[in-house]
Amino acid sequence: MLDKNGIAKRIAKEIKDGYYVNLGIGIPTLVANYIPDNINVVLQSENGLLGMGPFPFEGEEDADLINAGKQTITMLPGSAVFDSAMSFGMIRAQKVDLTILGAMEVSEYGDIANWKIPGKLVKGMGGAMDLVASAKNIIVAMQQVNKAGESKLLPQCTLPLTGVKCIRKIVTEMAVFEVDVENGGFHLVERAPGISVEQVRNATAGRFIANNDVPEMQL
Amino acid sequence: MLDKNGIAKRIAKEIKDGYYVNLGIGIPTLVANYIPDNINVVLQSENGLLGMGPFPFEGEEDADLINAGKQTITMLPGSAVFDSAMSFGMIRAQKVDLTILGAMEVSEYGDIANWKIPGKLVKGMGGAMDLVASAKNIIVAMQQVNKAGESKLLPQCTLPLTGVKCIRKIVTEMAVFEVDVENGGFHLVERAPGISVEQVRNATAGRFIANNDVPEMQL
Amino acid sequence: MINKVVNHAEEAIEGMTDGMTLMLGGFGLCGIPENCISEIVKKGITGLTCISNNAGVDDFGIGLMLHKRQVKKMIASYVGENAEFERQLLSGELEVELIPQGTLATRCLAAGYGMPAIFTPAGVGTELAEGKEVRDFGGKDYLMEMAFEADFAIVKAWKGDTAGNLIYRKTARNFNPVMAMAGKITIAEVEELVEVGELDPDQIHTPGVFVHRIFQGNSYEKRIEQRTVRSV
Amino acid sequence: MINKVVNHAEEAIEGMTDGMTLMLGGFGLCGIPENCISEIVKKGITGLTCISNNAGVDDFGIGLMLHKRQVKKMIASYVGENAEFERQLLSGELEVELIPQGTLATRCLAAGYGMPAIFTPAGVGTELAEGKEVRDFGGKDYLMEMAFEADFAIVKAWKGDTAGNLIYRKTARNFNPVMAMAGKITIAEVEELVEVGELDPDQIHTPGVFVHRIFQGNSYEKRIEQRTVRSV
Repeated sequence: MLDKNGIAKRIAKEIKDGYYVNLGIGIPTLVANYIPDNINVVLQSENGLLGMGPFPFEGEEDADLINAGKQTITMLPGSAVFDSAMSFGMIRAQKVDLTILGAMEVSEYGDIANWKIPGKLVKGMGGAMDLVASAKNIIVAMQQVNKAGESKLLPQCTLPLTGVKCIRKIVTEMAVFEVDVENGGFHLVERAPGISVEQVRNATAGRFIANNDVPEMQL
Repeated sequence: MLDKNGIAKRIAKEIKDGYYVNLGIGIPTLVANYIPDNINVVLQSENGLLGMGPFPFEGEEDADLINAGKQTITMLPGSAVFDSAMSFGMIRAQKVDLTILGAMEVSEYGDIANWKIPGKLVKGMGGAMDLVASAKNIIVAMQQVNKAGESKLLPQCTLPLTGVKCIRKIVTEMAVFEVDVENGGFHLVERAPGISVEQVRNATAGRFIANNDVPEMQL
Repeated sequence: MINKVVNHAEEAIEGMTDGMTLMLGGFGLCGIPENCISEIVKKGITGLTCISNNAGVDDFGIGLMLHKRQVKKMIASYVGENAEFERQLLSGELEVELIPQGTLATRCLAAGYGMPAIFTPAGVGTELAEGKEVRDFGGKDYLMEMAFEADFAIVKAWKGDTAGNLIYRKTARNFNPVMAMAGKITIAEVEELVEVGELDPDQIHTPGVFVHRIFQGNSYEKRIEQRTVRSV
Repeated sequence: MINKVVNHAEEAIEGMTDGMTLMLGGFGLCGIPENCISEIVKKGITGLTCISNNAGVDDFGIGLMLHKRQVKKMIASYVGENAEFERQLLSGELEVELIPQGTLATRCLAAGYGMPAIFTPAGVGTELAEGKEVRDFGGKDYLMEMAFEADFAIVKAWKGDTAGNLIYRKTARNFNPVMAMAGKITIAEVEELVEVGELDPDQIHTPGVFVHRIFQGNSYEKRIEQRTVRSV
């Protein structure tokens, strides 16, 4: 069973040299800590920055320099600042190679719900609807089950949708899945260390697909 | 009868303090020479400049600084450079207060033709179609008759149109007209010095409207 | 050049009346027009529709206007971090329209560029698509979204000149340039107001033609919402 | 940062083949990618569709490609000043599509911003509207125009860094930024190529994410089409 950092570490392996990457809030933010030193990756922050660097040292915070999570950040050499229209322009035009974000639910057809719970106060979708509708390559980072112990990988989402047929890969504390958005199904491609196929199956409510021999993930 | 400079001089009187103005090629370019010193006007060049200044002095030409007529120009203090999308964005959004351009024909409903003569080589409309379709305030500067002596103020245009129902004012060597784009008609509002209403009427093929007492223009 | 300078926020918001629609630049508390917000609060203008990516926090930004119940409707992409906002929303005092961040930005851009509508894939297949035209281009569905209209757009820039040309600093740029283009009247407050000729024409983010009134603000707090640092 | 540097124009146009669609930046002869044009002429790639505001002059710019009959179709807003162009057009060797300058720019912007189509009033009621969807928004008619697609976009900037960030100089900016965003592969040739960190992040006109290949060009002629001066 992976912890949050384990999930982030596994996702980091999906990042290739030369990628522009957008990291959502939560576990996705942690992914930045595990990007290998030997590849060049540029982080996009949808409030208008390419080339996001680490948090500043104490005393070097700049109120004019924040990320999409409103945290103080730094810029790396070669950064570029732009306005919100251009930021989402490049997202819609698929100039960002990989988007990593969290989810409340994902359906076996790749639908995602991560912005609204009926009856609870809704804070808004921020840039999530633009990102999921636009990106060609999205990885969802999330827990396999919710706090009530119910699977978040469902035949269909019960919560209001953020986007449809857009999620093709999911990494949880138990497994890595590829989503078959055409025929519907969570295809188990890797197990977390010590986790059996049966355990994953039991924690997956939607259509579950697994070959005989599912490898354990390498971290 | 006005010469080209006279037409430009008369048009310059339409320019008010605080106007952003786009000047087309030909007579409209001459208008810049007659803008009074006591008003502040900014010239827009649709290739991407606000704050166009006069031609440079010999030896100070800059190949990177031209106007929409591809002439070398200068920039005044307070200028701003932008790309072609923003340039036509501000034109479409009617941020430019006044557009002055030439025409081959204008109809009594304010249609304009100024880009194409069938059978002759067509060079293109450049920015003219965007300007006439977008601007709220357009003045056409042109000769009352063509080289064959035929009126260019017509019941309807014979040449392919550049835009429809968009011209509300015309200044020629003989007169100033307001165009009634709803009911159709060239309303004579000023005569050039020494020109009679009858002379203007004879040089106007479209519906001609004149009050009893049409003043002579003040230059 | 045309001079756009007004003396202060009070003069800048002249003509702003109850029930108007305002655009306010900024992302979170970064790059928000602090001086104009203070003045609107002081003037007590009410019944406002505010288009802004966020709604401030309880005691800063648009939160100050919410606190005085000046906002009738909020159009934003994300409105967390604001207890008074929640209270008004739940009590029905406040109307809220949540729209995707990119849609928000692009609807501003559309207004500034004289385009009546745009197409975006954001929201297709969700409740956001209800009542909207969905259209297939090249096998992918898009929603048609309309350009915004705003009586006033209020933006914050770093530097500006008397002709209204603006330069923003770092990620305080965000929504400011697109909103600056979209107001019937656009107000810019700047940290430093300079004479024409002092800004490089190649480096202007917002050309002065879009700006109607400009003034040098004062006492900028520039509050940080999430102060995050790394260890040495 | 991701390094986008290639050694020269020859390497930059690798993969460009007969029949492709190219966007070429510039307005008249101002801000045109001289080095890439020379290389395309040298390579003799043919059957090209060129999207560019103008078609150069007889012996410069796209005129050089026309002279070698490499252009099958020209999409432009204005094509005067070119005798060879006229000859090929009249003889039927060359296909020409003339479109309004603002439509040209905005169709590039649409491609770069992932918007499949835009609405513009330009051309309403003219022969340009034939076969196009006309739509009323708020009592005014607009044409729906589609985003461009281009295999290569080739732009010229003043300065660029190894990450592909670009800064343009004066009105040599023109169509370059919008085309830079619109190519499946975007090539930037620059007068001065610098290391990352040398350009101010606030002053980048085209962020490097849009640029796939960049090189420092040489021997820029920067020809002036209409040399106009005032008397002392």
